[in-house]
Amino acid sequence: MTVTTITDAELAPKDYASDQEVRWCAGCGDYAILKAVQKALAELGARRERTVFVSGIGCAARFPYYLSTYGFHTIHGRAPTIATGIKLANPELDVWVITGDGDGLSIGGNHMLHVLRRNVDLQILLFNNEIYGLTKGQYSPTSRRGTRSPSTPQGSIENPVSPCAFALGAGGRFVARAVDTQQAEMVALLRRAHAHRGASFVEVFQNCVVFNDGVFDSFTAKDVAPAAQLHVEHGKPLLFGQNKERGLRLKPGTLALEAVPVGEGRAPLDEILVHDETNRTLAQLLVGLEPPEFPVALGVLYCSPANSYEAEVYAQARAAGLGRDAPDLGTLLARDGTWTVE
Amino acid sequence: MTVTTITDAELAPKDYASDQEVRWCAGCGDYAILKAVQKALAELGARRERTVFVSGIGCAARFPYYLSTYGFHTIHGRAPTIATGIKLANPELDVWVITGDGDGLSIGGNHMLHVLRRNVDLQILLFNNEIYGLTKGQYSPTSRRGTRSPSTPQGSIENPVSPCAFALGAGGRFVARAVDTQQAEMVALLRRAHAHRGASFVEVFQNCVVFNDGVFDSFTAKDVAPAAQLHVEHGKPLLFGQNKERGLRLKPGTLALEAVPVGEGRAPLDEILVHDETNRTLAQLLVGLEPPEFPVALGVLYCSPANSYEAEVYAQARAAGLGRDAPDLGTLLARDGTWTVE
Amino acid sequence: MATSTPPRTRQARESVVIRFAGDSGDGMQVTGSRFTVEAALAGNDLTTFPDFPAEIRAPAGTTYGVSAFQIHFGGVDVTTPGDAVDVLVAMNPAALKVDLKDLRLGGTIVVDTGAFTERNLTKAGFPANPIEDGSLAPYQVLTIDITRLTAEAVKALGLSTREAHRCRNMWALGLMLWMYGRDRQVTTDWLRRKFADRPELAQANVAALNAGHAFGETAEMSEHLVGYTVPRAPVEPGRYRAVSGTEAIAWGLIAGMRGAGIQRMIFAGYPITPASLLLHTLANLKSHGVITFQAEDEIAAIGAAIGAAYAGALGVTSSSGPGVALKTEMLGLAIATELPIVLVDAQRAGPSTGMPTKAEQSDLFQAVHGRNADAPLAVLAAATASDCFEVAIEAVRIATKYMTPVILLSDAYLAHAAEPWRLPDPAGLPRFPVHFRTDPAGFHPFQRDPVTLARAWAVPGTPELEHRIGGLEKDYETGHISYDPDNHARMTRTRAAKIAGIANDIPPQRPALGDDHGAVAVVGWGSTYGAIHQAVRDAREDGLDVSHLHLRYLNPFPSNLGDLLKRFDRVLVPEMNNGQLLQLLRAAYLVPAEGLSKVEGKPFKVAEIVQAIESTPR
Amino acid sequence: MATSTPPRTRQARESVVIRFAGDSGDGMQVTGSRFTVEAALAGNDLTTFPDFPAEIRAPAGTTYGVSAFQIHFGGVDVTTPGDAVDVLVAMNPAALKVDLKDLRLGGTIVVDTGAFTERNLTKAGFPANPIEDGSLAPYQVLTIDITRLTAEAVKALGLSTREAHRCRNMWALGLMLWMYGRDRQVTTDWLRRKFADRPELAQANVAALNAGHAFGETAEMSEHLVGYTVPRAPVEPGRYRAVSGTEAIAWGLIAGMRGAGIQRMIFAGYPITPASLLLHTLANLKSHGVITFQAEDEIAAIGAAIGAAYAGALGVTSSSGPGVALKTEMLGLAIATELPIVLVDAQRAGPSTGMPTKAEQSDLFQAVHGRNADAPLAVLAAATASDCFEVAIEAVRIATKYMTPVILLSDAYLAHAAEPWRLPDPAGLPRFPVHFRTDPAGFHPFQRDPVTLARAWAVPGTPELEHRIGGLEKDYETGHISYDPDNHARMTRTRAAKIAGIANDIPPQRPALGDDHGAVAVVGWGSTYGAIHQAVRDAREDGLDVSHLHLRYLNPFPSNLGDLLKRFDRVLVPEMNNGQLLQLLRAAYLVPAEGLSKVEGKPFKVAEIVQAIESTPR
Ligand SMILES: Cc1ncc(C[n+]2csc(CCOP(=O)(O)OP(=O)(O)O)c2C)c(N)n1
Ligand SMILES: Cc1ncc(C[n+]2csc(CCOP(=O)(O)OP(=O)(O)O)c2C)c(N)n1
Ligand code: SF4
Ligand code: SF4
Ligand SMILES: [Mg+2]
Ligand SMILES: [Mg+2]
Repeated sequence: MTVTTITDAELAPKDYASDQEVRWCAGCGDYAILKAVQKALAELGARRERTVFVSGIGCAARFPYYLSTYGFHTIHGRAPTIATGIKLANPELDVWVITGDGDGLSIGGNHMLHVLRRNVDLQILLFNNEIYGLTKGQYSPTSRRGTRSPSTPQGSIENPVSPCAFALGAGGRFVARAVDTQQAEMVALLRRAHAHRGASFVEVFQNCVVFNDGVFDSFTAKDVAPAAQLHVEHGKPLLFGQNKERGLRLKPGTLALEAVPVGEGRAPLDEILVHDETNRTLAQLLVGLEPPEFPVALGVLYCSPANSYEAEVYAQARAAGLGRDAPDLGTLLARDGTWTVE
Repeated sequence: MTVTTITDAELAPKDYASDQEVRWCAGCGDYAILKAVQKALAELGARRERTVFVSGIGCAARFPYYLSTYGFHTIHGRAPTIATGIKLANPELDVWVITGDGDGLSIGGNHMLHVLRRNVDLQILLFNNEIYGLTKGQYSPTSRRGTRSPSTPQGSIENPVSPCAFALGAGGRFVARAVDTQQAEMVALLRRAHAHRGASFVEVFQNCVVFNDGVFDSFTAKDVAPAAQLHVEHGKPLLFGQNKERGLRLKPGTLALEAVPVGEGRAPLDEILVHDETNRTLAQLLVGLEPPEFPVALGVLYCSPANSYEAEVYAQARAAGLGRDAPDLGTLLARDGTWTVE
Repeated sequence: MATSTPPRTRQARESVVIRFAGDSGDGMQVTGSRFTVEAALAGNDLTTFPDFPAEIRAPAGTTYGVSAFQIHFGGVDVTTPGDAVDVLVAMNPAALKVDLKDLRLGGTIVVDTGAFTERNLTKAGFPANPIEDGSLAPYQVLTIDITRLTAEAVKALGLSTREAHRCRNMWALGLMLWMYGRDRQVTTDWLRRKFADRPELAQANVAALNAGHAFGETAEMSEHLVGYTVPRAPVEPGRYRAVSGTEAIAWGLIAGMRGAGIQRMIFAGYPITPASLLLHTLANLKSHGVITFQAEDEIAAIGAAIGAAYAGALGVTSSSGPGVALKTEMLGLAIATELPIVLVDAQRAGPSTGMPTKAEQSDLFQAVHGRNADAPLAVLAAATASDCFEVAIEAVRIATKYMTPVILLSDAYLAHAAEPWRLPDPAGLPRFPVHFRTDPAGFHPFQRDPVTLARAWAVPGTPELEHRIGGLEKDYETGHISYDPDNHARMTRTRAAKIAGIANDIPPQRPALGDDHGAVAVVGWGSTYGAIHQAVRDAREDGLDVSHLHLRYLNPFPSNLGDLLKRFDRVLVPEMNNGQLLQLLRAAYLVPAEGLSKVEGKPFKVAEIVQAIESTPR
Repeated sequence: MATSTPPRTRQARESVVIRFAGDSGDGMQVTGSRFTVEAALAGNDLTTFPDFPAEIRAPAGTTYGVSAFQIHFGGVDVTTPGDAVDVLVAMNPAALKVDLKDLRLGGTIVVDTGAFTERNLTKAGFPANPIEDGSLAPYQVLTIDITRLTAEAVKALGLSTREAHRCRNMWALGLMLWMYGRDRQVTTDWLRRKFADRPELAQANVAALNAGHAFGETAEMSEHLVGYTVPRAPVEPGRYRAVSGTEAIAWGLIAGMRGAGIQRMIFAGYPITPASLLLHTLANLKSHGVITFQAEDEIAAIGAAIGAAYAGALGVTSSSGPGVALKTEMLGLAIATELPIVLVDAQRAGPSTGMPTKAEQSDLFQAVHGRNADAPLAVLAAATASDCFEVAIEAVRIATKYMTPVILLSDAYLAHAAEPWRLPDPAGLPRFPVHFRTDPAGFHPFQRDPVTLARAWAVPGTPELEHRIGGLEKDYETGHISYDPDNHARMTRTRAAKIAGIANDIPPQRPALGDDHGAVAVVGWGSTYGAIHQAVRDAREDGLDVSHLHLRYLNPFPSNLGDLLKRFDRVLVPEMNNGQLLQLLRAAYLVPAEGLSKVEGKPFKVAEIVQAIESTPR
């Protein structure tokens, strides 16, 4: 077998596009995410032949078809399981999982729990549009109470699950959030997710123009965005607002946050919490913040690296002899005692 | 149909025992839990005909056979789904779910997430023995790293999931913990779980004498118990130790707890955190405490009631006409327009 | 073209097939549905066939974004949406590209020339404009700038260009209503109701409708623009409505619940194409005793249905291929615990995700055989949209009478296809009241009715019947867990005998058409009914000795089926799969049946079946 | 009893069936396994059948806590664990209660009278002591106070009463080894190794073993205590070992991986009885290139296997009934994406949870038909423990050569049963190297080998072969998503043809015994091999014209099978299910085969099959 080594170093974002026509609805947030991912791949110098995108089923899950890397469009909710198998077979591959709020948290919630807990080295992007797009608009487990949909004509009465709260509860070690249209932020975030060894969980707020248009307007609309978005950065105070004029501090004597004006005659800067992305409790507080009282926290909310699952699997297997000259089959068959009939 | 109303008011714990021989291994922690549940039922004056125990598969899941109530031993991991169907069909029934760490958090993790999120009015008891008992001792998702088992002869390399952390991340509104052998505490806890409208999640540390004997000794063994167990009570300071001589406080300037000696010349009592079972962040901190640095938190860690799922379902359905004289079938068939051929 | 003609006389047609085709955004489904209603009101028999694109909202102008609606209506018994299209209304080049192949030679094409722009032609992949390059010569082409004419018709109302553009479909509808002499009143009223909030839109749509109609009435266009008459069909007198298979199943389940005297239906589903429609339909019927539950997945959905059945409600779940596959383990539990649930399988093309919007009949093996261990249950299939109603009632009857899960097979075609339906008299619907066990004397949960072999339905809440059930084998005599070898054999045989015994409680198989013996039996099941029926009718008219047998009961088969089949020289089994009923019939009766398999994700054409009937046996 | 007898001469026996039965805690499995080794070393052919209680550790002394181990050994070709037991060693009353029914009339019972206490008798449900009340009159009863004799034998070693008690099984083993003139040396060595950390336990066990042996040698007990000789079996010369089906599958998979030239096996499983054993076995074989993964459920397990296959490893998963049911949807994905995985199904009694520890062959329908849509795959079954090795290799060969999932059917009996196995020469094992695609020229993922119709295996990491696959239907010519009707038909037929074509690549069916034509063909599959074989042998010895056909290939069938079956007047199909192969054969070949079904969760007896062969056709 002759393998030509191809250097992808010079690839541009467009080189990560496949030859397939993109078939989301015009205006769908998925387009912006696709662009951001292509840009991130280019910036990472990702080698196409070593990169695999694995998805479940849904509008989001069409993603792999539009990339020039390897891609596997699997079945509903199960992408993490297949991605795990890929990493176990070949830990050298760079594997991304693309999922939706239904795919990843309704039918696929259990696999999400376990892939996070095991810390398989994957980048998991969950496109949260708070709706089932592909099946034409039923509410999803992240839909807000009151969501009217074909299956909830009188409005949903369920408590939505918070993807990031769930990921933290599941033991996720990299939990982050982005908005579909904020390309620069998303690219930076994807690079961090990629750098993280282990499972990186990224929730992307994605607008479904057809079935849930504007559902994130309360914090993504241009006019409210500065006041309604908190872009966290490790080691920096948790400030937000047009001029970073507001901040978060611990409500004295409690374990709850409050949003306060910062500056002269207001809360002093040193009362404002400094983001510590290794603090799980802080992350738990941040993921719970919601407008109008609070801004929505975006960026890397939690990051606390540890060995990846497959690294540990292989370390243990190697210790047990894997990779050394495999023992002769005859030896295997003969162990535990044989006898000879003449 | 003539229904004789039976008053169960006078039933004793033994009246909740079925005629079936109990078939756990001698010394299994499940026996103690069974006793505690029977006692709790008696104290609650539970009516046998209105009480249903639903379980999945596992040693734990044999539970329903040993009670004189209605019981449904379903399939592995799916008890919450069947329990949900029962409550939807008849919200009047008092439904308990019995599950194990494998049943409830390995194969059944997704249903656990959703039943908690929806807040179906169930008492969910998860017997955590950190092992698969019924299938003869494989490690489970709650097994500690290093656990040697038939499927991990060199020791498990997975990060265990914390049942209570998971339940909180899933949006559970009643999260509590008990030890199999502490009958009085467990009975009290079960009564609280029962009183809670919505899904109550109770993790019971249960000793599997055959496959994982003594795995909880670090905090349940007689000699260490007082120092290694923190029995929380709403409104009371978080004290532990033989003479309540130690307590938990917030490490100044951080979002982390520390265990400190309390009293004269030590931390003053008013620095010790007071348990507030409605504070999710506190609960998240408590569930993460582990010996030897910390005691294990037991009791009602979190309780924040809201409407149960089925209550909302029926309220909405009634608003839409359910329960009023059902419209005539002819009207239904004729809606949206008909025509007549003479 | 512009010569003046005398008031034209209409030509007569027995039946006509029209296909409305355009972009997903062009409103073709509404257009087709409105035409359907007007044709039905005029007394025609009819069948419709909507064909959606797989994408949610594909880019405008692309071939894969084409949405079509076909209606076959006439003065005769209409059983299929029609093999070939008589009139193709193509609202853009992509629609012409995709749908032309189904137009019969000499058929009529109505094109909106306003949509045949350079850009749209390119998107559709036409190297040259087909209207101009002579490639449409085999057809009668009516080139009309519907875009412009619509814009003119609504100009006065001050709509945006986009809003005005969206009235094109009503213009086209108006023209077609004129062409077949159908009324516009009901549609006009409907538009007024629909756009009650935006009267200017209502007015614009009505104006476009009227303009299209007037165009037909007055245009001096060409000899191709001809009006037709289509007579009333000889249908039974009565009150009618249009019904899709999905609606009919929803109502049939409710009628079944009432027939069984059960108070509540718990319908638990997880969205999946094309099964979701049933969830949507039932979600609006709470006042009829229905609680719908959108579960986290298909396993949870059937779990909830089983839990509901255990608690004494009618437990129903529904899905399609991959989702039904996920329910496999739970079906085993329902079989072991002998609880009555109904699973509606709206079949689609596979394997795996396959072609989700396309119809197939390929879940039969899965329904009959697809479980671990010996795990029999009852399987029924609906033949037509209106048959769905009766079959749903029957599914509830069998489930509750025999304490068994029942799989009701429908498909992507039936789910959407609509036809006129004579409303049944509610008072005449079947009654089969269930008897919940209440008597504690000698009770155990696996006590059986000596005739049906059904176990007792003892519901939590009933005093003194407290008991435990589960998936472990149970003792025949006590209902307790049992590992006894003989008991397991007995229980296995009893479960099989219970299902087999249903054969004594269903009507013997009768031909749907033709004699109960002869040269050829064409044996079908499910939505192929119409095509087979018409094919057998045609063949019989050609003098062939052929009968149509259509199976509603696929497990167990009717008790006389083997004998019946043996009375034919040849048994032909057309199926939209690779030969599944074929195998079951061969296994059951050792008849050398031949298959006719079509796996293209779309219904049989009548001609395909006629040809197979006429061809010599292979 | 206590009269002095001369040195007794041994009687000769062709073959013997011993069952060791006692409480779960009594070490019966170890006892039986040690006897097995000694018998094998003495040159006997043999088959064993362990029978565990369903409970993990049932209360001591209960009937449901009885654990048994049966061994059939002899100087002849031994194919089954034996219809009837010759010697029952009953370590307590419960064991006697449960196992007596399988003892042949006149058979020998060895009871430990020390365990026949009031308490134990009550627990076992004996109203009176059966040793004393005459109810054992039809048998030869050896009443020995093994408890006391063991205690005496180990007294010197200072063990606790409990520890001493636990040596009883070695005492019983010693006696049985004496009875059949078998050696103790290997067992003595084994005990020394096993208890290396606790030499006093090693010594005690050896002392008990020797004491039991000496008791036989010297006891002047009764005429029932007789020694026997059992000759060597006429087995092929070679190097042998004992092997269980589980071990053989594990090694066969590894041999298959090597035969295919694949570096790595990813075995993903989720514990379930009796499939877990394979996970346990492979977890210890990392040095042979195996990575085991205990997934969160069965769906995740097969998902990981599919992912592994996609990435170029050998993907294997295993489960039993309910777990296999859960894999249904994923199997469809593997079929649609045409990826090579092996699914080992260790069948158990169902439906649903059923009787988890008991064997059944009832997942055949599920394996062949149990998926949504037309979704063919290859199905193989192993006949004996040693056959498991070859079938596992063959499963890997077919999976990788045809790019298809393969289901390998085993069962709860095969998983545990052990038999002697002549070690194959590793150099002579099949080689069938896979060719991973590397050439980008003209590549697309659904390009097929013109002969096998297998698509190319193109693995991530290979430059310039980047491509996308998935569960949606793909274009035959390009591999892109396609909703084209004709393409779907073509792909459906191609998938079917690919699997059907395997029939040309497997050996034609040959009789396992008897001629290829005649009066009766007994057609079996799976673990019924031994019983059918012996039954056919017996019937042939009785002069009947009967042959044994045993199918390894259940989908597709060997290409000559239909012709072969038609050369017999009668086709009898014994199965441990309600007649599943029977239906498949009838459907495929229209042969009026008859079923012989046994669904008791335990293997056929030879006599049951002989009787069916001899009975007139129904
Ligand atoms: C087993 C199975 N169940 C259901 C479906 C139908 N289905 C396809 S996508 C989807 C939900 C999609 O929602 P989400 O994951 O949020 O993705 P989105 O379309 O919103 O991007 C469902 C229910 C399926 N394909 N397979
Ligand atoms: C679908 C399915 N998969 C696997 C099994 C096998 N199984 C039975 S119980 C069990 C795990 C039990 O562990 P846990 O829930 O912790 O209960 P425990 O026995 O420890 O009480 C497993 C894997 C099964 N019965 N069904
Ligand atoms: S339905 Fe929504 S999520 Fe799907 S492609 Fe359209 S806009 Fe995007
Ligand atoms: S195996 Fe463990 S959990 Fe199961 S019954 Fe025995 S001691 Fe209890
Ligand atoms: Mg979504
Ligand atoms: Mg456990």
